[in-house]
Amino acid sequence: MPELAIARSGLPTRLFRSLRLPLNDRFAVFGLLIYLVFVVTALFADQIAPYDPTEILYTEDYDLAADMRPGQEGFILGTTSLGRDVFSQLVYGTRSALLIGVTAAFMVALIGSLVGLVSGYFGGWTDAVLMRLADIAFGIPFLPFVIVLAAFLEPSIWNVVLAMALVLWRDTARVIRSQVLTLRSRGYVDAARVAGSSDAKIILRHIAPNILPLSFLYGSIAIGWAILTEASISFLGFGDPESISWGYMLQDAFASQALAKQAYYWFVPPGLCIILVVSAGFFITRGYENILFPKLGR
Amino acid sequence: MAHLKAALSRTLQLALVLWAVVTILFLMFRLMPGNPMAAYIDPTFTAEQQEALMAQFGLDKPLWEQYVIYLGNLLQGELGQSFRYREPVAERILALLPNTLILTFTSLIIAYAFGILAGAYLAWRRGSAVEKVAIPIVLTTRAMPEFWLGMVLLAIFSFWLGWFPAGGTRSAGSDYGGFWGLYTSPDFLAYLALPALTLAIYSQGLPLLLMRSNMLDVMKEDFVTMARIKGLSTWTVVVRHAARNALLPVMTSFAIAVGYQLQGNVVVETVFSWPGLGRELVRAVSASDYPLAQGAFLLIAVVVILMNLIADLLYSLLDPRVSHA
Amino acid sequence: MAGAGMRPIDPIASEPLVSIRDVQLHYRMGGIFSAMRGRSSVVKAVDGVSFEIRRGESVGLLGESGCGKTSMGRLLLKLEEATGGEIVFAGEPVTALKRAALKRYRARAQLIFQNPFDAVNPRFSIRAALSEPLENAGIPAAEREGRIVKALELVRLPQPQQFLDRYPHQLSGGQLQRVVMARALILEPDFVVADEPVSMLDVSVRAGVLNVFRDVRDRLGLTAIYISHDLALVRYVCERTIVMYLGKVMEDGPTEDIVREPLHPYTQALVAAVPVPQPDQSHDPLPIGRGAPDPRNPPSGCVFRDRCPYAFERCPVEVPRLRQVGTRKVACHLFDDTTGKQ
Amino acid sequence: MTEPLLSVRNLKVSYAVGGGSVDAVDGASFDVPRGSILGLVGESGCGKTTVARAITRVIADNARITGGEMIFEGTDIAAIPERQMNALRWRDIAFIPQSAMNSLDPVYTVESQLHEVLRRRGGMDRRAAQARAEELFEMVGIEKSRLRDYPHQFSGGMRQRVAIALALALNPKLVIADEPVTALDVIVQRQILDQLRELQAMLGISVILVTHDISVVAYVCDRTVVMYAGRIAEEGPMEAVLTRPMHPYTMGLRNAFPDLKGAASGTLTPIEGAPPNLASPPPGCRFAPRCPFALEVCTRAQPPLRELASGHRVACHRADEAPVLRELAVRTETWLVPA
Repeated sequence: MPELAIARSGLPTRLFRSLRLPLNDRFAVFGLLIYLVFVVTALFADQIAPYDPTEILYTEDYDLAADMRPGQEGFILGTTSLGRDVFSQLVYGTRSALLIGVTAAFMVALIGSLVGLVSGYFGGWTDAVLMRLADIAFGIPFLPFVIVLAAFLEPSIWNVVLAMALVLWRDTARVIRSQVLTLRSRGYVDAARVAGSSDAKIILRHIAPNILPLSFLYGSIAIGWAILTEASISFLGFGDPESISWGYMLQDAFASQALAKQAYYWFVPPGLCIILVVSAGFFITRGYENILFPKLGR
Repeated sequence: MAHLKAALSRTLQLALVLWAVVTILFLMFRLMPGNPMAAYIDPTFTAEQQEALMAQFGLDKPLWEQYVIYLGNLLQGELGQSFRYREPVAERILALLPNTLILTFTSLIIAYAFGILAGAYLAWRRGSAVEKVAIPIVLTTRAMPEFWLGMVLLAIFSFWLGWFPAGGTRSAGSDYGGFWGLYTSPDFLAYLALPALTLAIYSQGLPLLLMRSNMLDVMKEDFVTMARIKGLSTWTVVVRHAARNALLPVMTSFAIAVGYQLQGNVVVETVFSWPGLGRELVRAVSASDYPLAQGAFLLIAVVVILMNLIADLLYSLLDPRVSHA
Repeated sequence: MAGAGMRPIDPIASEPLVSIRDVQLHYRMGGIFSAMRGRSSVVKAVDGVSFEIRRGESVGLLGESGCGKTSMGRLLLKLEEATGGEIVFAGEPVTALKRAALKRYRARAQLIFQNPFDAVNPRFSIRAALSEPLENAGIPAAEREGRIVKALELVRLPQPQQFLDRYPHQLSGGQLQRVVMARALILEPDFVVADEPVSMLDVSVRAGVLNVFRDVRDRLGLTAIYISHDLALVRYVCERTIVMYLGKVMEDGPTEDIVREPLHPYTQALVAAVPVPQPDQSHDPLPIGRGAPDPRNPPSGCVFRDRCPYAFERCPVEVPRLRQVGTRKVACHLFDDTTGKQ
Repeated sequence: MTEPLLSVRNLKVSYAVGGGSVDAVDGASFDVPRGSILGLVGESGCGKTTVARAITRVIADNARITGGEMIFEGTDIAAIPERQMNALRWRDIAFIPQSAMNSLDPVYTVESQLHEVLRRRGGMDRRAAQARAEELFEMVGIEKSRLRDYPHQFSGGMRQRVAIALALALNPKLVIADEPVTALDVIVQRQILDQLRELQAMLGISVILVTHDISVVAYVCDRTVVMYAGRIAEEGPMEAVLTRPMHPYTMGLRNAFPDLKGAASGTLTPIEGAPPNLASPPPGCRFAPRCPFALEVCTRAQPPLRELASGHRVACHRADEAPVLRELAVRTETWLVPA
């Protein structure tokens, strides 16, 4: 019998593998590709966008370049009523969308996973207190909360992120907790205790690796939520005036009578971008679910 | 008896949650940087006039005293005076509540009726071409910002085709005479159509996906296999056994969806100038009208919490494993 | 004291290694909040169990599902905290063990799990799974591989080297259960609790695992508790049997005596009900009434009385105490001195 | 001997797994005589449950009956259209599942589930159905006041009785019981087996009892079929198969099984190795890799099922030497190293 020598791979590789990306699901791969495109766009926004998104542009005749139709005067997607380049705004919007989406999702997944882990593993009073906190978070109307917080604190994307993290951890925490409860009742966790392993070791070695994909799953759902929320907040006028986001573009379009003017190019592109990013997240999520909960799939 | 106790304990728990939310709300509105009245204090006011105004709204007292007064007032249903309208907050928001509830329930009932049927159908036709096309579409509708969907529908059906009015709840000068007269008039329904459709399109995904995945789970249960071995008709197997069991969590999700929808209404009401709670909240926050914003927020929170409770109770009522423990 | 004195045992060895005194494990159903309002729905998984195990003894813990046998095993390993009573191991109260002392105890007392596929983390190679106890016991990395191979040889896994880098799903149930056994034995414990170690395995491989268990126990002089619902298996492994029902001990004595002449009405029913793989069997009616044990709502007095064909006035009023009857102990009013024997 | 109620001939069932397919049942042939209990015994994965389900033709989504005949009262029910088969289900062939907990619909009362079968499949009206439901409960020994209870309100043993009542509702000719007592404690197990035997004798029906436990077979069955790795190893009268086994696998199984009535010092002997992976079964006899008596021919050719005594059939190349092999098989040394 030949020796089975499996090389021990490095930590990053193992971490990547433990995320168990759903690479055999066509939709999930499609989602990952969309993400890739948007990430590249965000990284190279300076190179891709022809103009500064906030710059007020003029035509060669020194007229204000407002209300340009797509293609007119070389503006790919036209200009806004203030004379800003729609395409450039769209490109830079990718940046704030991803920034908000990823940071908010990271915080939500992190807080939720930690709370769920501690709550589920230690149980008792810790669990009771943490779960009552989750109940309270469930009692807070999410969007109004974010609006109020964003309006009272300085309107910045970070306050939007903070407001989301303060509320949205609840869903992740509940799911992770119940997963931890299941894991905790697994024989190998008892086996580790009987083998003399400490709580910390058990959590790190036996429990955390098993909930990591679930955290990632909830993270990827939260990306979508965060982007949608930011869009809503900006649309209502509580967004960060400093940064150009897709929500801001939609607000600008709405306020500039885009509907009456039939200026589809003002609100269709940013809307489609939001849908693409968010649904890409959903597709990845679904791929994950098929791996984590194979019973749902065929 | 045990159920009554369980229901009572759940109610108690949620009362605790309500108190916590009320307190968070208080702190949020009182601990904000700056003078809450800043927007309403005319720079020409003298110091005395400013203080008198502060006293009028009870803002001159120490924080804890304000808290006690606030709680006391809440218990009496007293939500204070709106800065902007100079009228009781409670009256104003209660007048807006029916508009919001009508929009919410109309859209959700449509969404659930469609979602449950379509979800059950897709589960039954699992693996078919219909399913392969439908699921990504449903996921996409969940990925749309509601207000954007509203804008698109407005652009098409109102501005382009001119089939529906662009915003508000009634045509100028129309009078319907009484509550029911208003809510059943064709004019009102025309105004309701687009916002309700927007919310329904956005909301149908949840019951649809939930119903579908529950059905897929239930159809793998032994009792469904047994129903087939019993030689029961496909209709009986799918509807009486699979769908009936899959429906349980979907029904309870309805109550929770009402809570979510109320939050989502904030943007859609703004797009369609629908005079409801959400739009009022946005306007109050923009105008720094704290008592009004606080009242609207509180009312939404109460409905959300109440709906969470109803979801719980509904579940224990509908599931014999709980109701006949 | 006939039974206990039958075997010639030297005084040091006859001192009990494990003493269980009036141990209880009561679960409160419902959350903390319902308990705060005085709503008590208590399940008595283990309710006042007492017995002693001498060094080198093998005791079978026998009973139906819900009788508390598995909870008893978990209490012994401190996987569960007793809500009352005391467990003493080698003179030290297990119930009070903390940190370092608990770690030392974990090296001396071990558990063999019921479901091998659940007991080994599917993400761990066999090497990693067996390293865990060694790591915790502070065995230097260089020595571990040797110990692992030795332990696998002990449980008769042929060519142990070939298994080290495999994962649980690549092993058969029988092989994996041997790995689980090896993990329990790797630190050379004194005391092993085996919780239905073959109930998940197919009949044809069961015998192999049982034989290894018997063999290793004898070779290492282990003290063992074998938990099972199957009297035939207990008989194969243990010289003494403790019969439990709804959290209580019903009968405790030499296995052969129990098999040949069960005293407690419950044990009688149990022995009569065990099917045997022989064609010519009596189809006599079972000496038991209808009714099913409900751990949440046990009858008053003797917990078995609702199914007992011999129950009389005393049974609902008084909980029978475990008393010595010949070679064994029985908890039944039929054997009260005042009533006389049957 | 009269014509059997059911004759299964060369039944094949395969599962689609991954890209390929696995033959879970590979040519099973056996008879179910009228008015008797047939024990279908084997270890996990041997195909016994698949055979049982194949007879109802309600099988897993990824499974397919790929060959063979099932002659039920002169009709090949493997070949009839689904509509005709569906008419037969429950009226002629009923089923008792392993776990009655999961096989009763949790949201309906037991009464409503009895009514469903009696009215929708039996064509009874409300009143007749109610009378029959009460009669059935009496038959299985449950008070009729419990008809209005939900499944979760019954104990495990009671639920199994409900499952029996359901199976008998339409007076079927054949009842297939798939591990009906596996999840139960010994005492309840014995009670249910007694009940099953009693009702079977009273109604004169045929029962196929699927089990992994030869002591259950010994307790209630008249005939037995031993399966191994998707094939029939041995088939015959229960007494003959258990006391004079002709297949080495059956012999090994006997050795590995503890016997409470046997000698105290008996030794159990395992069969070394594990059943083959059915995705790539060994050529020839599937038991050969674990068989201490295997010859060269066993690894090459599949042994046919041969009738060696009246009604006793074996699939083993060395079946003629069975008496000698039996002598050897009781010795532990024989099984230590597989040939």
